Amino acid sequence: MAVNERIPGSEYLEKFPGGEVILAKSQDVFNWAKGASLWPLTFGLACCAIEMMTTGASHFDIDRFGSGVFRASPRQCDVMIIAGTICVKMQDSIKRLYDQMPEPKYVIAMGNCAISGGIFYHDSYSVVKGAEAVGIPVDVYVAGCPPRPENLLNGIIKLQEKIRSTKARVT
Amino acid sequence: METAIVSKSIQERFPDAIVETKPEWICLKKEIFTPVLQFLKTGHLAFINLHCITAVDRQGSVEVVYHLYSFEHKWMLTIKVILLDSDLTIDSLTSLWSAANWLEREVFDLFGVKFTGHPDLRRILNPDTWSEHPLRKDFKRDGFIPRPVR
Amino acid sequence: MDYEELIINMGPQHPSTHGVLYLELKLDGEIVVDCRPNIGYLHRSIEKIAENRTFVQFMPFTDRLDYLASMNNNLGFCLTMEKLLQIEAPARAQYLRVIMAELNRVASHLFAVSTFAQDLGAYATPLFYALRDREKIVQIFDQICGQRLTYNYMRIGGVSADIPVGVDQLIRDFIIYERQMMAEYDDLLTNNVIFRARSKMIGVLSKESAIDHGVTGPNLRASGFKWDLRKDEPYLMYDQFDFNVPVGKNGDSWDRYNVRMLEIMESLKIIEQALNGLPEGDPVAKINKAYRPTGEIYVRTENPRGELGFYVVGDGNPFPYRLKIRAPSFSNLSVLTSLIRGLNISDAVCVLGSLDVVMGEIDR
Amino acid sequence: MIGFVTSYIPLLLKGLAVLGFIALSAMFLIWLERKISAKIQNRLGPMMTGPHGAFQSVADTVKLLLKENIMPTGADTTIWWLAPFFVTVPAVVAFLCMPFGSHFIVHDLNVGILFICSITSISVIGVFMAGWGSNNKYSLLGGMRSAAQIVSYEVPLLLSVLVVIMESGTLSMQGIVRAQELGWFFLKPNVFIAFVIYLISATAETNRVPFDIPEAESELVAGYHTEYSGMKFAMFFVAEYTNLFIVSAVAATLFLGGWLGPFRPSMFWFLLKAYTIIAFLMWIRWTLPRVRMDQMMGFAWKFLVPVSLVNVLVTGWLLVVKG
Repeated sequence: MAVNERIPGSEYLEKFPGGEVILAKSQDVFNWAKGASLWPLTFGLACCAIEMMTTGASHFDIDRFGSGVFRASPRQCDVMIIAGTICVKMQDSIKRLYDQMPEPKYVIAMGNCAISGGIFYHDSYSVVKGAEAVGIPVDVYVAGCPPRPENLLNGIIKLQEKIRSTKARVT
Repeated sequence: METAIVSKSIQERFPDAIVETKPEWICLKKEIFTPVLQFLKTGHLAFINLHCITAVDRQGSVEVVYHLYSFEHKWMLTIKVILLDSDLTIDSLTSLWSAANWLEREVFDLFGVKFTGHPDLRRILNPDTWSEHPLRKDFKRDGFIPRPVR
Repeated sequence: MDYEELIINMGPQHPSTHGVLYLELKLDGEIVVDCRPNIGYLHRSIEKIAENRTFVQFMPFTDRLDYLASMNNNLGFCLTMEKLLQIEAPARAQYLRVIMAELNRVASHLFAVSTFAQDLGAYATPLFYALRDREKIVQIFDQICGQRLTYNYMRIGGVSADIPVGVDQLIRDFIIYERQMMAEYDDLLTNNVIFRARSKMIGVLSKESAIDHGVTGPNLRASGFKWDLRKDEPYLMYDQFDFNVPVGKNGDSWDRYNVRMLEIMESLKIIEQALNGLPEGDPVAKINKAYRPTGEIYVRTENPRGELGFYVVGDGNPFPYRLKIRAPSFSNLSVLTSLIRGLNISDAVCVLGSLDVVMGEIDR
Repeated sequence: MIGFVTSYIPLLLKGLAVLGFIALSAMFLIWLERKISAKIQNRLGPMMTGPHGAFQSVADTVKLLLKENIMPTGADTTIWWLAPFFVTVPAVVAFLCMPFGSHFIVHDLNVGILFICSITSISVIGVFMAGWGSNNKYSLLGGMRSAAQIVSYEVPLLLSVLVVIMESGTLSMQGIVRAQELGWFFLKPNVFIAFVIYLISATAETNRVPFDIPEAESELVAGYHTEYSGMKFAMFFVAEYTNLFIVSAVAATLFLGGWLGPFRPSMFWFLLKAYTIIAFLMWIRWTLPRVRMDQMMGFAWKFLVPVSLVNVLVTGWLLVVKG
């Protein structure tokens, strides 16, 4: 799963009294930081890309949630918003982009096409039926064709809550 | 400006070029196809704009359809050529209009019609590794889910 | 001293390729020696789907072709089918169609102009100004047909719903508002020295080469050829409105930008006249599900990006036997290679931005 | 021996204070940039992290710390690994002789302004190393572009600084500030021209629009730092904003009279002037489009350099005539 991480050096934790408490506090700060600054990858495929840009624009302003910094290079991004139809010719580029992103990375599947192929599910020979079919673990699904900008903002909030509630596996 | 006038002027120059003339379109023979279009473009009819090339799979033969437009006479002409499934080749029009380059590549990609003389005939929309031609009526491919018709 | 060119992939995911377009650029230093555009990364096989959908069911797919001008796509498909089936839409519906199509043209040009400015490096500010104005149009459409981008508003023989009360006043306010806002773009972009320096005489497209490549729409008019379907082959009732067709002088990127800006002002004029002349009556289409046309037809309409053509072949079944969509951006993009040979990368990006292509209708 | 060691303690403490200031100012500038760009585009900017997004930069930095560090295959490891340090360290060391206030200066070298200009031009090596090391065509192009740009804008920058040195007669920063007690330098016409030239070449030095060609968003994806992720990218980010502060602080000191101000806390005036120049540069960043490579070079060599040379000549003649 894309979200759980293993904390390096967490095996020494039990030796310190109250280790659990210290970790919990620092984990909250890390999760808050990861959630508060989700830098999306500029990755528009089709009609949903226009709604993603409108979300980034002044009226809906995704920057209020700290994720207004649209980085073009996958190296500096945290969340990949797959906005649009995934086609056969495009799928391995998407997979390569996902692999190029540094680790705590999340994926938002925006629009019905990214979730399940949408209205191009039947009779289409060149559409991949959703992001899962490409082999990318998706964290938040934003339904709609195209989803309204408020819906995408809600998706970002859901992702932030999901990050905040993740318990790092202390194993 | 009627199709009849166009077919009459073609008839004068190329007597046996026309297979059939309909009010909407003219069907030409495949053999002497390029000289007729050369005349249409450079002649007094001035069809200088190749608007669109497409094809229709008639299960046994493929109809390649050309839409030419003349700005002077403000008239859209439709020209058809019937190709039997046995030899799906026709000579390319890239020498006359550069617009034909991409349009012919698309027809090749979706129908398998080979355009002789095309500078760079490869698939334009589908991945190059494919062998099937999707818009043929007998198109089968795994992962292609037809809609259950009620 | 032999040297080997640097091949750079402006790949499917690139901030300035307006969607998923993959340009293989062969560079000599910064100069583009050769460019091979690869398309098909958004090929959704709409024409194959069309062969298994009835004519009424196909309407939502036309929205997703040129997703910045869905109303114009709807209009194109409606006119094609009405001509094939010899149906006449009521007068009020025709007026509403003109208003919607022109409003969507304004929205699409605003988007095109500002992404062009973004490609020249004015990061985000002109884009957000244009999106702020476009937001007002999108909200008007939202009230009329409940959708922000893919409207599915027009039906064969009319429109799906009448205009709600008070929305025409909203449109009039928008026209007044937009005329003031256009002055803002002039000093932000049109008269900006750097903007002119970056786009004047870059990617000059001659009239002959444009016609030869099948380029249509604002890109053709920018090259000095006065050709607009709404004026030269009037459909709907465009001949009753008076508006002029802006034409560029030397066909460079700046002219393509300027023609779009002037066209926005013309469209506002058309909307105003159409609103004033809106007749009474019931515009809603009487949908007869069992349309079974025979024969074939090819109809073209003037989209914001060029001439959109629908070629429909019916053989008596409820599904079309063949439905070909002639996309304006497809031919507009084919001229890119000849334009950017010899320019450096920044100008190649500028020319691509000025051609204003949408991948949805190129790849269909 | 002890004397030798203890004499370094105050310097060490001042250094730490300046380091703290740099870290805080870089974070504040990142937040300020997002807020100013939001204001220009009439939107809100970061709001959710603290009042008006106050802790947004803290969240960004902590997140960048937690990111995975990816080394691209085939990258020239040592060069790639060293590049961020070559960019950040000169930016930090340049604060050695920055006159924050009448007594707030780490060490007032008598070659202050020469030291700052030479140190900040080392960062171009770091940018070029990043471009070459990341084994990525876009970074290579970005690196080469930045080398050409900074070299061609170094000349007008130094010539405009030369004018101020001729006016004040000393290289030491405090000396320059004290020489402006009679009247700020930029009131003089010839020094005002130098001020304008300085601002233009300063935007080019710090790779900001309209000269942000090395990291051109729309052409080279992300320019020379395409391949950097996590903390290395954060170092580039911090170095960029620290350079911005240095350039504005030097402009404030040389042309706007540094910490000179009507009432006592001299540091307040210095920061006020520096931040007004920063706000001006940010305002330019979010309105103007980008200049093309050859236009930028042509503008530097064909216009800025001749004008600044003539300016130096005129200043020299004025000084000789006026005595």
